[in-house]
Amino acid sequence: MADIIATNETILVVGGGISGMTAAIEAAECGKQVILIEKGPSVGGRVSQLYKYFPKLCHPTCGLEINLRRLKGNKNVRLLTMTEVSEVSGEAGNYSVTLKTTPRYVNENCTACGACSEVVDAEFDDAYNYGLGKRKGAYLPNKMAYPQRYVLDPQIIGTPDATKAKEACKYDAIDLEMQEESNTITVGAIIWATGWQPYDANKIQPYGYDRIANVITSVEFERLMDPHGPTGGKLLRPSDGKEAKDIAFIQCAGSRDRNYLKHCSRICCMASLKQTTYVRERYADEGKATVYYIDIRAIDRIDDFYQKVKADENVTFIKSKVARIDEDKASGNPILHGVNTEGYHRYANQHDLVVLAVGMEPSVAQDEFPVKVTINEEGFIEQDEANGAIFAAGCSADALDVNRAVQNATASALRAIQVVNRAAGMEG
Amino acid sequence: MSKKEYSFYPGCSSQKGASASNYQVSVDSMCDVLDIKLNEIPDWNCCSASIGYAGGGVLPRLALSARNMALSEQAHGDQDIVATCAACWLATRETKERLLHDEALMKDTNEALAAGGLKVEAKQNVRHMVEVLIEDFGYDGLAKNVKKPLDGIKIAGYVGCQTNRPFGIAGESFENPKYLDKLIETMGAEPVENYDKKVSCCGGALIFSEPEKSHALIKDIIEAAYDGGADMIVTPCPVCQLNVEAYQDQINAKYKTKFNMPVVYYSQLMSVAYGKSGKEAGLDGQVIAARKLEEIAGK
Amino acid sequence: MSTMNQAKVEKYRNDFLKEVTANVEEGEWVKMCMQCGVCAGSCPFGPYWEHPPQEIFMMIRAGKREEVLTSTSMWMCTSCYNCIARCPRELPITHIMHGLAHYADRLGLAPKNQPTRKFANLFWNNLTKKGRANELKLGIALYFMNGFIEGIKTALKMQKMGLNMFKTKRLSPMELLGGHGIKDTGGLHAILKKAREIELANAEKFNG
Amino acid sequence: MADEIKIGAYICQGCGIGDRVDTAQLAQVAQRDAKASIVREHAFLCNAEGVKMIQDDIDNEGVNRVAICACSRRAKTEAFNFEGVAITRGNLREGVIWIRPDTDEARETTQDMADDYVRMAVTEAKYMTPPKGDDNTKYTPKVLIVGGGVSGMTAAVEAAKAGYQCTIVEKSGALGGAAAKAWKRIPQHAPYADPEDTGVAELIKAVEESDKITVHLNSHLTKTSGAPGRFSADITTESGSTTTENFGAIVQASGYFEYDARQLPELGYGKSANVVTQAELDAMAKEADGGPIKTKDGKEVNSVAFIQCAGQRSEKEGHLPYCSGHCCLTSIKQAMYFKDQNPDIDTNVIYTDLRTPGAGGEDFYRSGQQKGITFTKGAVSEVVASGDALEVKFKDLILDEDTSEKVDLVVLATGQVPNSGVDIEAMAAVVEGEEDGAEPEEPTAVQVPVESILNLTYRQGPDVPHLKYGFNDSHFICFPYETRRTGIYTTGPVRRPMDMQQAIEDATGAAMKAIQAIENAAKGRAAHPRSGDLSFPSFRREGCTQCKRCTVECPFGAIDEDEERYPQFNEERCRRCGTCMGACPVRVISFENYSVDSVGQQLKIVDIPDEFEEKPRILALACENDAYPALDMAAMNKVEYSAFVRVIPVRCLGSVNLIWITDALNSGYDGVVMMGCQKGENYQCHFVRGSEIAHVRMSKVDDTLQSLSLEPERVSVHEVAITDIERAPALINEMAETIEKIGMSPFKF
Repeated sequence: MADIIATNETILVVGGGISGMTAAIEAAECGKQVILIEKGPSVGGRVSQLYKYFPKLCHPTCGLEINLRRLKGNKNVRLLTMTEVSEVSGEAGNYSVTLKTTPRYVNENCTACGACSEVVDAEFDDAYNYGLGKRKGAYLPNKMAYPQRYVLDPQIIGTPDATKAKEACKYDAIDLEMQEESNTITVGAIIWATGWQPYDANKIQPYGYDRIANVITSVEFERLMDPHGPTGGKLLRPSDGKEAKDIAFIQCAGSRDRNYLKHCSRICCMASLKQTTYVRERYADEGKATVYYIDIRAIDRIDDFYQKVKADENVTFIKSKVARIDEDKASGNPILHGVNTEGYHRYANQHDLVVLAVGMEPSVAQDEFPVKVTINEEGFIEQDEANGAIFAAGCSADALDVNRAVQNATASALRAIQVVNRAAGMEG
Repeated sequence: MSKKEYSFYPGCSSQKGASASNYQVSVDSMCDVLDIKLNEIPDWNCCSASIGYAGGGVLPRLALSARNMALSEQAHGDQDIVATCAACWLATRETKERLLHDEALMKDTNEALAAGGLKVEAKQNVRHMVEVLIEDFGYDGLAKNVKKPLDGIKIAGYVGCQTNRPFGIAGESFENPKYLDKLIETMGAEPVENYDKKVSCCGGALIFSEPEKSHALIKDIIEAAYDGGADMIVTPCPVCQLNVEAYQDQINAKYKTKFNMPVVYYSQLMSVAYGKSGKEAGLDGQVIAARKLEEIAGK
Repeated sequence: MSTMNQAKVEKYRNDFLKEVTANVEEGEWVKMCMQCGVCAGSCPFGPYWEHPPQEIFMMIRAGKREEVLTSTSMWMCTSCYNCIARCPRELPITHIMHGLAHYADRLGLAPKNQPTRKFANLFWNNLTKKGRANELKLGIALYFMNGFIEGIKTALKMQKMGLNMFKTKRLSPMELLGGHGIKDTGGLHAILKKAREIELANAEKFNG
Repeated sequence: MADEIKIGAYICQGCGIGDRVDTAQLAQVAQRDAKASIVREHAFLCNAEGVKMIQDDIDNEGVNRVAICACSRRAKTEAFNFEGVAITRGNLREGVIWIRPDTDEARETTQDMADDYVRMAVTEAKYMTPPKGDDNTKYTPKVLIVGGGVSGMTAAVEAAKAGYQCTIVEKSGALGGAAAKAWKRIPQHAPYADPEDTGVAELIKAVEESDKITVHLNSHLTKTSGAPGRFSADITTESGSTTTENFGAIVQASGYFEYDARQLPELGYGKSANVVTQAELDAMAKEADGGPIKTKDGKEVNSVAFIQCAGQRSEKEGHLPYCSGHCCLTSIKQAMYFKDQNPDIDTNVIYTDLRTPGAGGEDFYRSGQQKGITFTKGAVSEVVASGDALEVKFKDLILDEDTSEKVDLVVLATGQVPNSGVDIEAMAAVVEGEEDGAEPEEPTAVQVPVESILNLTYRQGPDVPHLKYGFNDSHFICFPYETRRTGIYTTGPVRRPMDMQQAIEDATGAAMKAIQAIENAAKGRAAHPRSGDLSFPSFRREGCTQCKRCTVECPFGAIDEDEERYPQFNEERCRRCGTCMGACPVRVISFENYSVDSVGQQLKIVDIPDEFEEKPRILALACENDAYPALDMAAMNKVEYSAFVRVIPVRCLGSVNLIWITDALNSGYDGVVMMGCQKGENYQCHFVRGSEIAHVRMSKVDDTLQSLSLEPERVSVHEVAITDIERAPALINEMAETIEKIGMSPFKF
């Protein structure tokens, strides 16, 4: 990768989710030189794992398609996948950044024909589907993956599978000798857009995610509904593969809770409201949803979506933080215990499936951040002069929905442009 | 391994002729094997458990535990305080935490203690015996002393409340702590998987004032153990032990059940596995005889 | 109305939240509740609570002094600490319940015949007398806390259990004749007396 | 175009194409049928060697049209990215071999399919010209900002920091907007515990000190015309003097109106002076400046109730159906005004859902509780004056009882009403209604005196179209800055209810988009979603019948009318969707790289076997952003579909000209399937109404079918999503089955 060209007029964007892609593309479409790095093998991030967006119920892959086309067509952006920042030094307008690239074992000759995948035997949990399904040891991360290039799982390197994959490739695209690379580049500004991860539901012990098969997370639920998902879009519950028609949504699973994440993750209320519509879409009148909540946070003009869902007779709202879940051993149905605090009504409700609306945990590595920036208790990067020309974008900055994350990323692109324009003598 | 010494707070129920006296017998046997020396806090007093609140206010209650800590500091200040009773441990540890957390409270407490000529710093660790076993010996260390593995016994590990919440054992979750299961396994017995009522409440001290309500809880605890195929229940808490074991007759009478489930302490399991006799393991103190343990102990 | 109750009513007028904050153990946490109800759902004695903790907190804010302090609810606490473990706002709910119970009792508002109220007082008196709990005396006192006839009935019901305990040497008749106790009861009593004084003084000092 | 057209056709044999079809035959077809000048086969076209082969032909052989017959146009785009030539793609992999079974029976139809895609790719190349770009572009690095509140000032300061000139036009006599009237703001930094300085003074200072920012106070826009890169604006002062300036882009930060609380008499507003709105309370706090807040009659407030969602989140007439987003945090802030001054003041916030999102929100909520603010989940029914005090009657939703509270002061959390100017679509509907003789519909939304903000000279109306409830928000989740007026970006509460912190973020992003519009306009590049496209509509004036369909249907209002009432294209306003091309009944509008011919000739070159061969032909026109990728992904999943279909990607279903359908049917196609995206309120179409318009237009196809005596089932229009990887192929198969049922078209020659 000796051909990375970067100067103090270059903007480095860390993270290829929707925020990072947006920041990179918006800056590039202003004529700026951008290096976009992504830790994983393809861009798209969390939104590429969603079935639909709220409140429009449109598909995230639609916007992704547009962004990919913008990215593919723009020569100002250089995309480096499987790459992370290992070191940063310097100051605004002149940073020296060391990038670490892990081997993909597949080079740009790959045509995505899939021959390698066909011959490889080893299977691993599919991270794209949050482990709900398996993928081969040679794989395309997903159908929309860009770069559209296969990846060899490092776990098959040194096994006969790796050799088989190499032999199956007619295009000399598999390079088993690929090594980790390190490159140090100069950039003027850095946009940090490493996004978020779903809060680890295992930690929310009262809900038995680790013990009860039919307790799943909201992000997993998205995968179950998605035609690209492990069930081909069928709402089959884990315990017995039966269709789940009566579904409970538990809000603030990990959010607004001093035991877990103390912040409100903002997106979960709308996400669950959206998911209630999936249930109705699949099963019409047979589909039932119950939302257990503390406050429904359908903020600003999209409150009308909440009003619409609330008007649906098959969707029930219970103001309650569910106390605990246990399992009806015979049916596998989770039983939710708690109290509806609007008037004090105790319940022990059985549902086919429970969806935990898990919180948004920033992926900003608080202790390992490569350079000193201001990170708040919640783990988000604060806007601070002291951060120099390191600007957070999207969910590195706050718990944001897609719309606000993109807004924030667009703003961050301008902040970075201000710095590189100054470096370029365009002043300001 | 050299002898380990702790400042020991036995608590009221462990005294001779008290409800958990057999617990103390087994703890002594277990410590003997593990080469643990328990140095009793001189003139320790009751912690007031979790039921002293009506009569005592906050400060009088905390003062009780503070007095024990003060006495421990005087006698063996360089040792950790260890309690075998869940309520004793909880009250003492809670007092320590609150005193260290709140300067004003520390001042007030010392003012009160001064009336009895005492002074507390609350710097000693306050630990439950289970913590000592897990942290200072480790499962492997505990396994080394097993002479008679408890083969063929299936045991429901009933953790209960107060060794579990609000402090709990480090690294364990409130809802599904695994340490008791691991201890059972370490002694060669088989733990009941996913024991549903592992951390359910037995009614605690309210067994006395609200017996009916408590019996309903206990019934579920025993029933779940039977459902899991358990031969006996094991617990780290004297209140749990007493409540779950001693009221089975009454529960049977009320619910037409036929419960006859032995309830033992972890230390009894260990004593037997370590080759101690049934008497040394306090098995003669069982209201419901733990036959399978007795058999192994008798071999 | 007890004098103490009278004094408190006058001091705090309608501000029950403030009264609780000043006088009840961990009472300053009441305002932090966000009405999620996880405590209510977590309590093993939940169904027996007329008002679950979270509702009590709301009632305190709404100034329902009489209703709260005369309630049997907080006497239902088994000290299992589930509510504390699960509360998203880290409210020490168990302690607040104990604190409310204690305060209600001191004011003379707690229901006279609430069994846990009686037992808890018996327990305290039992343990403070000699510094250690005397299980037998406590047990007997317990049987008779609702009067002599009730006591005989309860004792009969509990007879087998008691016998079992005697048999296994886990209840000693020796306890009746003195039994266990600490040496320095004088010191202990002085400490407890002083602690009580400081506590009352603190409540008086509190302002806002 | 002076250049001679020279087409190079390149046929890839890789990824199994060479195994599955006879590429020599494809080469022959390219040369013989489609008249490619150079035809080459390659075993692995996308590798360095294959790419070099093509580049060599461009460099040495004068090839200026490249037809790549290999994989989908969505694959290997970086490899096949040649400068200065027109590139087309024949989709032999995802379009042919991956969707057909590898069997002997299928061999012939698979080959037919591949043959046609090669013909089509070469033909498309023939009718394409590499876009040269607009000659009339201008570089005007200057942003016009309408509104001098926090959003407007932020946009100006941020754009200026990047080196651009800015002009702020502010209606009132001072900068600062609504925020200037507030005492403090919701905290923007950890620990999010206390209200903080509004920062407005600092912002005004930054504006005033910048040598790049000009401010016009007491001014508004009386006329705005032009396009990105060359906007011209008349800035008129109150006294009537006008200056005209040129700008590259516009940021509209026209803010909001306070909801008129007089519409809430049940909450006592207007009846008691001690019922105030949040804005009024902030003014009172500013007046008190840290001292005791006093009622109008000078009494110190000892108790205050905040009523959330006053006139909001309600379907009642005159109420706002939405949540204004900031009011929960604002009430906490204001309750802190009281508590910080005197902790003994009772403050009760009565809410139904407390909304304090994000990292800071929950901290601020807890801080409020810590300070002793009481929060009550309740529904307020009435506020009545009772003696000196006010009585707030409400249902306590937790205690489940009707109750009331006496307070000195009531604060109503009323909402934001966008100051978004004229609702041009409602206006158009009224005009249309009048023309139809129908009664104009009663507007039900809250009415605010409507004056145009921008006074655009655009044919479609003077302001940016509203999205919902009067807000100018983007319709798109992924693209929050999309307005339907290129180069004009709305920001702040005019586009969505928001607080100050959000407005600052939003305005910074809007400034970014304005700068981008300036840079793109200067190079003649299209804005999102076809960013970078250098083509623009060309128009053959002599053929035009002045039907005005293009000017009406353009989703972006890019087309005006000239003095002679001919359409006047404003290239830099155009998004290159082709809706105008689809609309034009006389086919005088086209793009260099996308035209009536570039598609029309493709469908004509497809080989139509005669009736007896029993090989029907289906034309599928698929939206390039949703349906086409769905078909690609279906192919990746090896979903089979009919070999009789020929799929042509279109920019938007709105660009589909009826002539293509007529031509297809006339030339013997047996069926036509059109796949656009979702229409209706939650439309998916990134060109807004393309799919909608296509559905309307195609409802008129029936006439054509009737005149040809063809069954109506032969043409179908569908809404297809990008996730329809099963359904999109199924729709094609459905048409194949239909044809099997109703028989072949009689129009085979």
